[in-house]
Amino acid sequence: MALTLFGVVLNRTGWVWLIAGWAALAGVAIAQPADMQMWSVKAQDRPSDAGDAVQLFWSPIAPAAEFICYIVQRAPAAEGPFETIATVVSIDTQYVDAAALTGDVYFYRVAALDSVEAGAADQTTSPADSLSAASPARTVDTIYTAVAGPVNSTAQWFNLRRLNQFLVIIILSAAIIYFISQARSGKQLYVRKIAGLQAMEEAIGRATEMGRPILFLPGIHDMDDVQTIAGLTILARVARTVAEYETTLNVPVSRSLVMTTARETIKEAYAAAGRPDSYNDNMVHYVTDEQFGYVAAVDGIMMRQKPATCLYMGAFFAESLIVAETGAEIGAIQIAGTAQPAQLPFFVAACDYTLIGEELFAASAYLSGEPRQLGSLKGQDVGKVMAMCALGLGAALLTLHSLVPGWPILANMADWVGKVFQVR
Amino acid sequence: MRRQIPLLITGFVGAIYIVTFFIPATRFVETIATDWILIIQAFAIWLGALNLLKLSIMKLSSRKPGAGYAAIVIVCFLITAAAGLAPITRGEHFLSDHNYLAENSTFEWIYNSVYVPLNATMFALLAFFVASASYRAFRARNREATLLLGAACVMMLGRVPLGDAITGFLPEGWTLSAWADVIMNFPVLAGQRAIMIGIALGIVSTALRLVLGIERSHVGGD
Amino acid sequence: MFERLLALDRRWIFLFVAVALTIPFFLGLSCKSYVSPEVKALYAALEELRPNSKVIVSFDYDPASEPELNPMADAFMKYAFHHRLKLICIGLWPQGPLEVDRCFNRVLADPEIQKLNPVYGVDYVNLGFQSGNEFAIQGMGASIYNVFPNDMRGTATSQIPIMMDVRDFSNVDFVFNLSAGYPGTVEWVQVAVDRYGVTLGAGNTAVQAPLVYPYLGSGQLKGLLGGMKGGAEFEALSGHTGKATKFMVSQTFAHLVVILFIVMGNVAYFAAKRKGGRA
Amino acid sequence: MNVSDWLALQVAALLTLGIVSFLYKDNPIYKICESIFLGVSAGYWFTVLFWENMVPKLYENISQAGSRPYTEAGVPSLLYVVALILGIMMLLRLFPKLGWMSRWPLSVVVGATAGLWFITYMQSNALSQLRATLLPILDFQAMDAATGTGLSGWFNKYLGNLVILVGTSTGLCYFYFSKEHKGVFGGLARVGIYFLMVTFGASFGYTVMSRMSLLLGRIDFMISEWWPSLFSGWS
Repeated sequence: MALTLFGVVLNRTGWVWLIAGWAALAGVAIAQPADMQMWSVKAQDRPSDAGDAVQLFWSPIAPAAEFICYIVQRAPAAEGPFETIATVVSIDTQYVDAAALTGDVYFYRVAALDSVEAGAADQTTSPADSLSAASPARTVDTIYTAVAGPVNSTAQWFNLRRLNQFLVIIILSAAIIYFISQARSGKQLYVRKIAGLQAMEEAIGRATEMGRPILFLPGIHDMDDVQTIAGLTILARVARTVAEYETTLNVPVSRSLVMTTARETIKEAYAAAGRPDSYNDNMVHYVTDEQFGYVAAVDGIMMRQKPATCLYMGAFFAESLIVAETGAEIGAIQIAGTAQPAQLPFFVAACDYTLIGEELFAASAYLSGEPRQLGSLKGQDVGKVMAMCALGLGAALLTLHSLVPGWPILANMADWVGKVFQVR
Repeated sequence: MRRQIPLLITGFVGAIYIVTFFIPATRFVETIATDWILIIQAFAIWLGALNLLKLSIMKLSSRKPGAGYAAIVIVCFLITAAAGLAPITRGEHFLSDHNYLAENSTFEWIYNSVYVPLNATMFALLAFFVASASYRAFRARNREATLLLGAACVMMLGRVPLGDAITGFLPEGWTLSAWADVIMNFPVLAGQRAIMIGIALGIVSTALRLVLGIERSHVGGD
Repeated sequence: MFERLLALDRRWIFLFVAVALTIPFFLGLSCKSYVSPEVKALYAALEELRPNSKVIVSFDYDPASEPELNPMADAFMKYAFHHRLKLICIGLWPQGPLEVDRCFNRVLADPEIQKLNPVYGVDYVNLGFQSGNEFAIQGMGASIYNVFPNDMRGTATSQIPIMMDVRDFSNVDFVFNLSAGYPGTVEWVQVAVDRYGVTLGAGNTAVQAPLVYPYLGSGQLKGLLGGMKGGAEFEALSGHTGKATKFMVSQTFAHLVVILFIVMGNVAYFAAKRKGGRA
Repeated sequence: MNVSDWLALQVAALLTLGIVSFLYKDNPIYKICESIFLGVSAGYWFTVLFWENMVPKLYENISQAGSRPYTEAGVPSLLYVVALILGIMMLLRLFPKLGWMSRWPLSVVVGATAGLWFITYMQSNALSQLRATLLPILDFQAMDAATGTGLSGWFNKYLGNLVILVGTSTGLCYFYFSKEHKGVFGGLARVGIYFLMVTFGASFGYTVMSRMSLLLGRIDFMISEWWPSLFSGWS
């Protein structure tokens, strides 16, 4: 099944980027700290960081006694005065000394304690630990490791472990920029039919036959939300169709900036449909900024005017429930579109058709034909093609590997695909 | 000029966060930028509060029908702010005592007795709206909606003890709550992952357009 | 007949819901709760922490999410005090510091906890709020002292005993995030886990829980408590039973009401459809 | 219970009932409670930001710039003056004619958010999720090592990987806009929409759970905290 998916999804736009992607992604070796013998500490500069940090690894003390606690000590010279910088109580025996300054030289050693007690170990200057003071006093023996050093923390110029992410991002960005420039140069980019838009055309036709108004809500967010912009793009197409059919359109909004933009959009649509005179400003009217006040007013409008078609395109939140319920009560056809994950279930259950998440933005790109939106949409599709191929390839390799564990090449090929998406 | 410089700033600051991710040595620049963002975001929240105050004052002076409510907004704002800023003079010198939550401070009293009930009850109303919407709006009108409502009912029953009581006849570990767990950890996880990857690619392309200055809407562009 | 039932005024439904949810408070029912894998995973991750481990608890919610997240916060804090974990409490929502303070008051009123006499500044601390959403977490990766210069009582963070060797995320053993939206678990995974390698557990409101399940699957999130049910399960596991367990009976009644309404609504819809009219 | 706590309970109960009155009709009492909420929350934010951000970060850093030239993270204290200027420019948005200056700090925030999200959403929401979905359809080696009992255990052992693989890839097919939903690809997209419907069903159930818990919290407050206080009075 995975192989057919792998084959079907390759189409003429995707495969060019695909080949370039895989060829560029050479394997990335990840450095592992060397192993350690007996009870000793190893200090090294933390790799791939901006300096100011020394990493310390030590092997756990022989009998992992109850409440074992390690005291990390640092000194400017091998025999110099050791000053405790941390009391570490953690199962993975390591510590990062983030107070080390770039360029200075340090020496480290670690002491193992049976249990932390107020004033137990002599040099310990770590704070009196009141909570464990409540625990019973225990005999204390302090075993120090050999001194590790000299070590100084330096800043690296390129974080090698993130090379794979760097390449993936370069490929995706190149694809997006390529398609935006293609769209700008006027090349026709193919976007599939969005089922929701067909449903909208029929719904507007139905309202015209019944001679009842159409209600459009652009969501309760302001113009800075990309969902509101997509909603107004769809409003432009609705206004064009409505202008031709001469049906009444009602757009109550909850932001003044959205009101002015919506009015301009509808005026342009009416002019484009050749009916500039039948446009009037109070098609779009401001209600209130407050969420529940807005929904109470919209409810009133719906009950009074009984619109045949209700369209909700934009950012909706908890008030979507009340609006969808009133729409069902007056028997209107309801079509919604939002990218809010929490509201999608209610729209899908209550409305006749719903544009789900990205479909709202795809519809806006499809309708506006605007180069930036179209180019990004195609660029994102390249990303999806790469993702689907990686899944198909990974699944195929890993299944074969688990079927035939003997073959080494299958193992490290699957491991290599995994490294491409390694995150660290 | 008013539009060019903000675009350059957006591109430059965006580039900082991308470059420092790959070149750790430059991370100090990112620390400074992050510090500035914390302060600018703080002023942005202040802007929200002061903007509400400005709107209320304008509504109050314009004698429109909602003027009374605007007066309440202003009075409550001043009372809360006064209670909160009381420690200014309390310390030995100006602004030395920061603790606006000292024992039985009026600020905490206002939070407990006014802010908590209002905020909590406003969202509690949604329970009523969900119930009435379930009764009147949620219909299994097509295959997708039927699948949705079916999964929702299994989830609602599976996540309360009643689910196991009803399906008690099934062996241990196979009752309704196990079904709910399996639905969450396999199909829902896969569906959410598909949505998450789709949204991530969308955000990456929008962010790229902003950083490269292709997108201008945030500076009032075309 | 069904049309009349459907045309019922919305306010009758509200009344029915209010009554249906108030009755269970007077019934002394209690019930055994089934513990799901995500909660067991979180509990296992906590059991691995040794005493005196440093744990950052981030209160990213407001009073509207208190009924779901307070029981988790109380149970987690009691668990932490009993296992001698050091609690560094912060809030990325403006209401954060108050929620931390209210949680301290509730937990420290419990005589069992008072027996352990936890000391402010050594065993638990409230560093308050910082604006900037995910940039606050980003800043903590560089220096916690810089993002939270002082705690709620005005003492400089670098002088507080519990914060002595906690300069950034490298020496933090566990982060527990109580989240109700943005900024929340998504941002903690994106910045703290994937960039600074933090071990993260989370407690979410039920609305947000499904959105973070993919992070559970990919191991970025060690465990998850979803909604009041997650809180009740964690209370059962940790033994500090509280309000979440008490509410499970009422929650059952509430779910029954909604399922009943959905079924009735659809029965009326299909009955009307068979008669040809549109319901 | 002292008198201030008792009074707090009465005020809280009054406001709770004021908001609930919206269920009956959108009435003046609800609007008053609404205005109180807006005023108190704005005052609250103003105070918290003042004490948690302005005083420690701006006032103390700038006023002590002489004695402490560098902050804990090594950031020169005088740089905070630049941050203060940017902050004040943000506040100028309140005055229409100076509003354009607020575009500078706004573009700093927009740029930073774009830069950070460009990395974090790619790293955590795309790459990590794909990395976690690279699974064999059926892992014969780890068959017996699968954990869990009952239905979960059975899924971990047999069907789990296949469901996640099919769900994620067909979900992506549904959100693929460069190919018509016809033929084999149409079938894949249809399977994808079914997975999405189960996902929406689960979040529908969880959202109902969440909303009901909120109402239970308020009913619990009214019954077990406010109601007894009416009779016990204050000491």
